[in-house]
Amino acid sequence: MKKSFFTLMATLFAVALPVAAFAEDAPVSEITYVLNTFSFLVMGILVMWMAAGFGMLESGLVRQKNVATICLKNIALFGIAGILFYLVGYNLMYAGVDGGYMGSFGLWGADDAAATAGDYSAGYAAASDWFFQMVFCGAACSVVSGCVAERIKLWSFMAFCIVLTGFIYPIQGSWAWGGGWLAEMGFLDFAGSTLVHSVGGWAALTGAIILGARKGKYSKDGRVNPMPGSNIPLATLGTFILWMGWYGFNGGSVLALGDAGSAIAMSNVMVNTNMAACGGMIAAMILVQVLYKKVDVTMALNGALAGLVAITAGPDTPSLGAATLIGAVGGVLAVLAVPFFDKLKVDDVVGALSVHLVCGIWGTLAVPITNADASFVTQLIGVAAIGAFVVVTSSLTWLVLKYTIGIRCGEEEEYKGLDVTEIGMEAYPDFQKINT
Amino acid sequence: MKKSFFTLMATLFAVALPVAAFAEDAPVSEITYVLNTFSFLVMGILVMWMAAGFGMLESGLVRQKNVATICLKNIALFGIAGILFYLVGYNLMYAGVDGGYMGSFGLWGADDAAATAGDYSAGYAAASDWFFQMVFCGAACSVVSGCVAERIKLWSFMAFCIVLTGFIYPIQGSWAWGGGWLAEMGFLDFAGSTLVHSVGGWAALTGAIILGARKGKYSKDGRVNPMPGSNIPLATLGTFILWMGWYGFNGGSVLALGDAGSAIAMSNVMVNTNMAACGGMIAAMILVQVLYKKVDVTMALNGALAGLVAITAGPDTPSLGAATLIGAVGGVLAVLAVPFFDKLKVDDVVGALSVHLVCGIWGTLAVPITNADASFVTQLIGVAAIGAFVVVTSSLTWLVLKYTIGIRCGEEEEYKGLDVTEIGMEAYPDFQKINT
Amino acid sequence: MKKSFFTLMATLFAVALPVAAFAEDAPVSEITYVLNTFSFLVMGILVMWMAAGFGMLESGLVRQKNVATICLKNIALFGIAGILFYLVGYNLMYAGVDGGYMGSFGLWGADDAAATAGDYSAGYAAASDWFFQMVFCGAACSVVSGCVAERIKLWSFMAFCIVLTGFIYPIQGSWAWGGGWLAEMGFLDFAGSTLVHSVGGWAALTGAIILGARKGKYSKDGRVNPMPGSNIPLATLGTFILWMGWYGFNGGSVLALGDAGSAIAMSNVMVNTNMAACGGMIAAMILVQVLYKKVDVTMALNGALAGLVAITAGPDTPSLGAATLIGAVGGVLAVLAVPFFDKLKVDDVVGALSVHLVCGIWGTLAVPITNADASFVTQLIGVAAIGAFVVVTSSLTWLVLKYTIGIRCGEEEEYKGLDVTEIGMEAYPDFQKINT
Amino acid sequence: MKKIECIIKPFKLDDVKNAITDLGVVGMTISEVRGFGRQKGQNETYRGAEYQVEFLPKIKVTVVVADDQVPAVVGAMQENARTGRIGDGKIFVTNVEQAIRIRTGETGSDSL
Amino acid sequence: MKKIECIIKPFKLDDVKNAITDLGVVGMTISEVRGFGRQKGQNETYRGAEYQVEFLPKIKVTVVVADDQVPAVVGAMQENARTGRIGDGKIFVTNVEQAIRIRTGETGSDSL
Amino acid sequence: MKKIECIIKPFKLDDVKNAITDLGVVGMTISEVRGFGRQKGQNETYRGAEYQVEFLPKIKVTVVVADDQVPAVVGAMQENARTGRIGDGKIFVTNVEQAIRIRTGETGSDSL
Ligand SMILES: Nc1ncnc2c1ncn2[C@@H]1O[C@H](COP(=O)(O)OP(=O)(O)O)[C@@H](O)[C@H]1O
Ligand SMILES: Nc1ncnc2c1ncn2[C@@H]1O[C@H](COP(=O)(O)OP(=O)(O)O)[C@@H](O)[C@H]1O
Ligand SMILES: Nc1ncnc2c1ncn2[C@@H]1O[C@H](COP(=O)(O)OP(=O)(O)O)[C@@H](O)[C@H]1O
Repeated sequence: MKKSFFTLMATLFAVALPVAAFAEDAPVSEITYVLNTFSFLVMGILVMWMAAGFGMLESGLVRQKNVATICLKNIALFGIAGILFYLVGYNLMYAGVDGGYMGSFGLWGADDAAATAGDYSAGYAAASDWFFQMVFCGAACSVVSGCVAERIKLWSFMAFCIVLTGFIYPIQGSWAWGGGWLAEMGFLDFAGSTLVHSVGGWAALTGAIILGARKGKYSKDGRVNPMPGSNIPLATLGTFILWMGWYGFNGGSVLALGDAGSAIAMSNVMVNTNMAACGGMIAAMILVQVLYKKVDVTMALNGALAGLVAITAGPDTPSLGAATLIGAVGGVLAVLAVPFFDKLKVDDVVGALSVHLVCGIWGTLAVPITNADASFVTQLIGVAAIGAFVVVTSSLTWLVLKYTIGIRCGEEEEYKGLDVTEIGMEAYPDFQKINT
Repeated sequence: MKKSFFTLMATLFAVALPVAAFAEDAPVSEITYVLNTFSFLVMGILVMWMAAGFGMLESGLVRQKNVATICLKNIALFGIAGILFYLVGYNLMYAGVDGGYMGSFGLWGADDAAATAGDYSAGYAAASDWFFQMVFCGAACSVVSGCVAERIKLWSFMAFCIVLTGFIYPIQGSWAWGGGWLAEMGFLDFAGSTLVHSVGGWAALTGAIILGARKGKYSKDGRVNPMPGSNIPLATLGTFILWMGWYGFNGGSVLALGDAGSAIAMSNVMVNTNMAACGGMIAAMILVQVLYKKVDVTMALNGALAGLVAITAGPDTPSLGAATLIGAVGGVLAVLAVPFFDKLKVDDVVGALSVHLVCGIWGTLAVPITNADASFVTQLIGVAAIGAFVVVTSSLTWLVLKYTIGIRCGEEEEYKGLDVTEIGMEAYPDFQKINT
Repeated sequence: MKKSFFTLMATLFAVALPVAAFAEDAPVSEITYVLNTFSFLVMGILVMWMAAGFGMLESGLVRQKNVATICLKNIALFGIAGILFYLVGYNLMYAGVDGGYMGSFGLWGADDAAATAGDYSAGYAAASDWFFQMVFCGAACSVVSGCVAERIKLWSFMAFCIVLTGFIYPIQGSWAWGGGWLAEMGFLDFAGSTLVHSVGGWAALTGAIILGARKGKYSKDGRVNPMPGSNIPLATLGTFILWMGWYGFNGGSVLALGDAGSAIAMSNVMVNTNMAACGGMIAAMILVQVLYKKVDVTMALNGALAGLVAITAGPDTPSLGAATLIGAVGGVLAVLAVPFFDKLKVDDVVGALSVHLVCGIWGTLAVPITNADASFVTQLIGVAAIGAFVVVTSSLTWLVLKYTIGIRCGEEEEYKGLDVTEIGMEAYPDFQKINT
Repeated sequence: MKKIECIIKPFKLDDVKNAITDLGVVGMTISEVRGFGRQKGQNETYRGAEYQVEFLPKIKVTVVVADDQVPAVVGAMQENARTGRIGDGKIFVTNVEQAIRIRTGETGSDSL
Repeated sequence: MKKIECIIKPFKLDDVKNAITDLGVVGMTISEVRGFGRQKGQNETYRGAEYQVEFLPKIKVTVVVADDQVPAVVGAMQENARTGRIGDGKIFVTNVEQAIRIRTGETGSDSL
Repeated sequence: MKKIECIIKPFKLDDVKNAITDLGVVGMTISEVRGFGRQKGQNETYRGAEYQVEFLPKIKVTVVVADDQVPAVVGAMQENARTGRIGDGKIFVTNVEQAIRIRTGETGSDSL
């Protein structure tokens, strides 16, 4: 029992009206099979594109001396996600979970024998589903890279990605989308406010704490020293890419397209996704104008992403107005969370915690507001259980790495920048730069 | 009566051959409904992506000291378009226009009751249509930001966007696509050379005139002082994005995919869109080589966009050759219009007027050349009526803003750049820059 | 007989199981026709997007003084490809090849009469097929621009593009995809490892040799002087774009979507495409770490692309594991080929030869490993024949250009950079640069 | 000969350049520098944290002239770089022992 | 007055700036330079080819002070720019004949 | 000791650097400057409007040497920076009163 089943059910209840042409036990037609498959592929491509969005956002928000390294990390982690999800992840998340705590080990391989024999009840080509699930796994990993940027060693980060994409992400994912215990409790997370975004956020949080802040970020007297991002248009492009990709992230999570009900659901989901981004961005802009008298572009960008994360747990049920508000609350939370984490001296380079962790939690808890099938308590249990699991497992991973190969670059490396010291190149070698 | 109906009719006439499987009154099948919906969503995503294209194009064509601000404006206006189109725009454009001058006021909400009950005659999920129309509204607004860049106050610009996306755009849009008086006259504008591009262009023109030119752009002796754009690869990327998004802009404006006729129409539309871009770019390149002895990249980019704008009013009827020529004329017009506007001392930072206004008009007037159903006089009436309406309403809006909150930054702000003075950050803080 | 037929057959054999709902002679339904068409359009848009990917990759890998020029070349060549493929290319490649060596001359025009009359046996709208084939032609041309960058004259390059896209590419393309002699021999190249990538590679190789290396690249004592690319995030973005576009490149080359078999094939193809990119990138990263002690980002990016090129000849038959390995071998080959070409003093600015030529050959020869229908000897014949044809024709073209309008910029032009000397502008005028 | 180094606000460059070329100075060299002084940078906020830019962008104009031209050039610079607000900059004069035009090998005032 | 030019490792700028402002120096001008000397750049590899960056990023701090302040300022610079490793940089002192504050026209030490 | 400042065309840097290191000079500092002089920039067109770049990119090589090395270094610079075309640049020599190596505290010629 996969994500598809549960989410489909959620969708059906959400639509809340009898869908004439659709009955759970009706045979799936070839055309439905084709459309479902095509939807997975097209939407999956959009989600893959988000990896580029994270890459550009983070490239824009780190200082120039760490840009090449963050580029490398972002594309490399997507490669790792693909390989690990094939080697272990998919089956660990989806194979034989049956209400339990994890699936089974084993390489994934496509089995389309039934469909090629004319039985389309699987609903979609196996590989299209694998593809769609894999890109989500990559997204969780992308959240981490920005938060721990500018001080983590390349290969230690890669090692963490292996554990996250191969084990941490799929195991917790099996609880809800894999049909595990959380699914049986009725926990609802449409496209992953918790399963993807807060998972990335918790992993990033533990990493940021265990690594410590960048040298010079916090003065002894408690002052926060800004380290402005080096390329605002790239950060903006990254946000546009993420916004675009999110239509696929949430829209594709309808997990079907082969009937009118799914098409309607997908349309509503996409529109709500858009409204939440609008709400988050505009709310963030207004709030920073009021608080700081100027509109910090990076906060506006974070606001849009905060809205997107917030709506992700339940983009199927709200009206447009409700979706805008859910996003707006997300935008406000993100703006407030940035100085909050700074106060705790948790150094989050790109605002990943404020966006993905805080708003991931908010979005999941907000589902019951517009979805009668969701229970606040169950949502809370899901958030807490997954949070606890990820905090424990990723702390362990970070600590093992710390005491074996080491995770943090030396002080001089950090000062000179990881680009020169870790990977031996500059991101913009032909330009004169101001040493910061 | 929505855009869909009229354009669909246009498409049908255009194809000019009996489409066997399609009859206007035949019941719409579920699969047609799903495909139409999916087409709206996928093509709408491509159009949304154009917002990023405008953002990158403009980021590349302004000076570095105004880059962060233009980034912010471009993403913020897309948020405003979403919210305003929900609050007022959609219904003002499409609800009960009935041959008149505007729709009605009211929040938009999806009504898919008929489809969920098995009656697919609506043709597509309501939200998919809303989404597709909303992104067009955003595009009109994007045209303005580049033209008035480098001197307009952030919040005044935002205020103008509210008026444009909530009122000016939808009201004039109702005249043709909403089934208003222009539609009844037979005015044809397939995907918005006039309704989107020239609307943005007129609004930008009035803005540029009322704001005045950037300080130093025109010397007292009549000399034009170039202020070169700061990042040509970003401008190129923006153009590629726009070119890509335009397949959705025009292709999606077939407004259907559920039958062979629509699929054929969409294919022809996309191919013609591509040819017009090719024609516009190559013509512009040759012309600048001849005129100025070197190929100015920004003119080649403008040429491609000019071709795209030019074909947008009627991409369904020309042959590939005709489409190439329509685009090529657009490219030539854009190249010639740039110094023309400079002669008038209308300071258009990115060439928005040359591309969107001039070629929007050209494209609309060119429809009768390949479309027997279009009348030159009617096209002219449409262009003039919409032009007059937008000029008057947007001038009024700019003037009200000017005499209330003010629209133009101070001289020193302008010299130092809006990034530092308006939003308090730099786009590229780590790079040494040449003060210009 | 077009690419579609042969590839479709390959797909069918590949799936290797009876596809119940599909029989070659069964009448094509309208819905199948629509889906095939839509697949061509959506996948074609993704392939078009690769032109932007090449543009950004190359903009990032040349020095800043040549960035504006490479931007111009990349977008201009796509315009040329469109026009030439309309004027001559398509028909030369697909019209009446009949087992021979080329098609016929003549403008292309859509003929959808049968479909509009209700006979859908063509399988898809004519223009959708034209669009999909055209964007492939553009891709072959993009390969060349990066290799010969930083020293070639703009208009000479444009002239070469005309010959390549109008004649060289389509003629050799007719041999396999156009149903020519190679197709009859059973040569298999699913999406163009040879027909697109190695063709671009051979054309680039001859160009690089005839042009000679950039001044200063190779010292008299045999030392190689690196000329680092100016913008690593742009190069990374370009690679992400290419990776994304490649799903369309290979996925769309299934050439059908209207039945379950095609949908399954497309899913498998996309997943394998992804795995090969992962394999190529990770293998390249590990190898450069071992060889040079640091991970060169540009090599990781090349590795991903190498994997993608390698899988392109046969993404339909391997398992995920095999695809990963095919890609990994590609990544290794690319890393080793870079110093190899340098040893030969063939100056390839962006690694186009290592990626597209070397891995294009590798990928084509690797098809028989997982595809029982392919013969190693036939594959070799295809690679050699096409290689010989392209080497001869493009050498001739380069030489004619050399002795007429000249192909290489003067020494001082090269030193100052083509941006200032050839097109009279700077890519980043507001930034202080280090003269290199 | 004397070297006159003049640190100015960037937007005054055009005025200064025109003023001294009007005096017959045919060459000068400029560079981007950052200045620290009485003039304070704006207080900025980035992601909720306040900070101040201490080093402000300035342009240094360096011109070597014959001794007798010094008063005129210094005067022209001072007049044309002046806004009257803090941060207008400084002019420093130092002695140059030798000057050579690379192209011709001319030395002394002839080389300027 | 003397002009003190001090070429330092970029990350020492803050220390140097603080040390000399503590001595009562209220103004200075800095610029980005590249230094060549005993300190060698790292060997790098780009796309398989080795190379060495010969010119390393340095910061030049220029401060003009009254004659009597020279020893203190030079001392503070040396102390605070020092890491003890090759490449720490140099301090050069030259004579300044005249200094003018553009804003007020003050000259000599008053103008600093 | 003398400070030799040499403003050259950027692509001559390698030649100049090699020539003076061949003379035993072990250190130098370079910076990017923009020069205004007899050499005129190209006429350019941007979006249909003509303009001229007046300030051209140059490199300033600064090297402090003992007095006796001045003629050799100046000669090497002039020879190696020369193309014979307008804009080749200038060499200026000024007196340095004191030089200190930050790392060791050495002064005078020893510190260079
Ligand atoms: N002692 C000094 N040595 C070198 N440069 C100085 C000195 N004092 C000031 N400057 C330069 O002059 C600029 C202007 O000085 P500042 O004190 O801000 O204003 P003002 O000249 O109006 O008193 C500074 O930014 C710095 O570049
Ligand atoms: N003779 C010189 N003239 C000008 N600058 C010099 C000279 N020698 C060294 N420098 C500058 O001082 C910096 C440090 O010199 P270096 O020889 O590397 O180390 P150290 O000062 O520790 O001996 C160089 O990078 C260069 O900028
Ligand atoms: N009086 C001067 N003071 C400072 N720099 C100068 C002076 N004259 C020329 N320069 C510098 O020398 C460079 C070359 O001068 P220019 O007059 O163009 O050619 P040439 O040296 O061949 O006569 C200029 O670009 C400028 O940087």
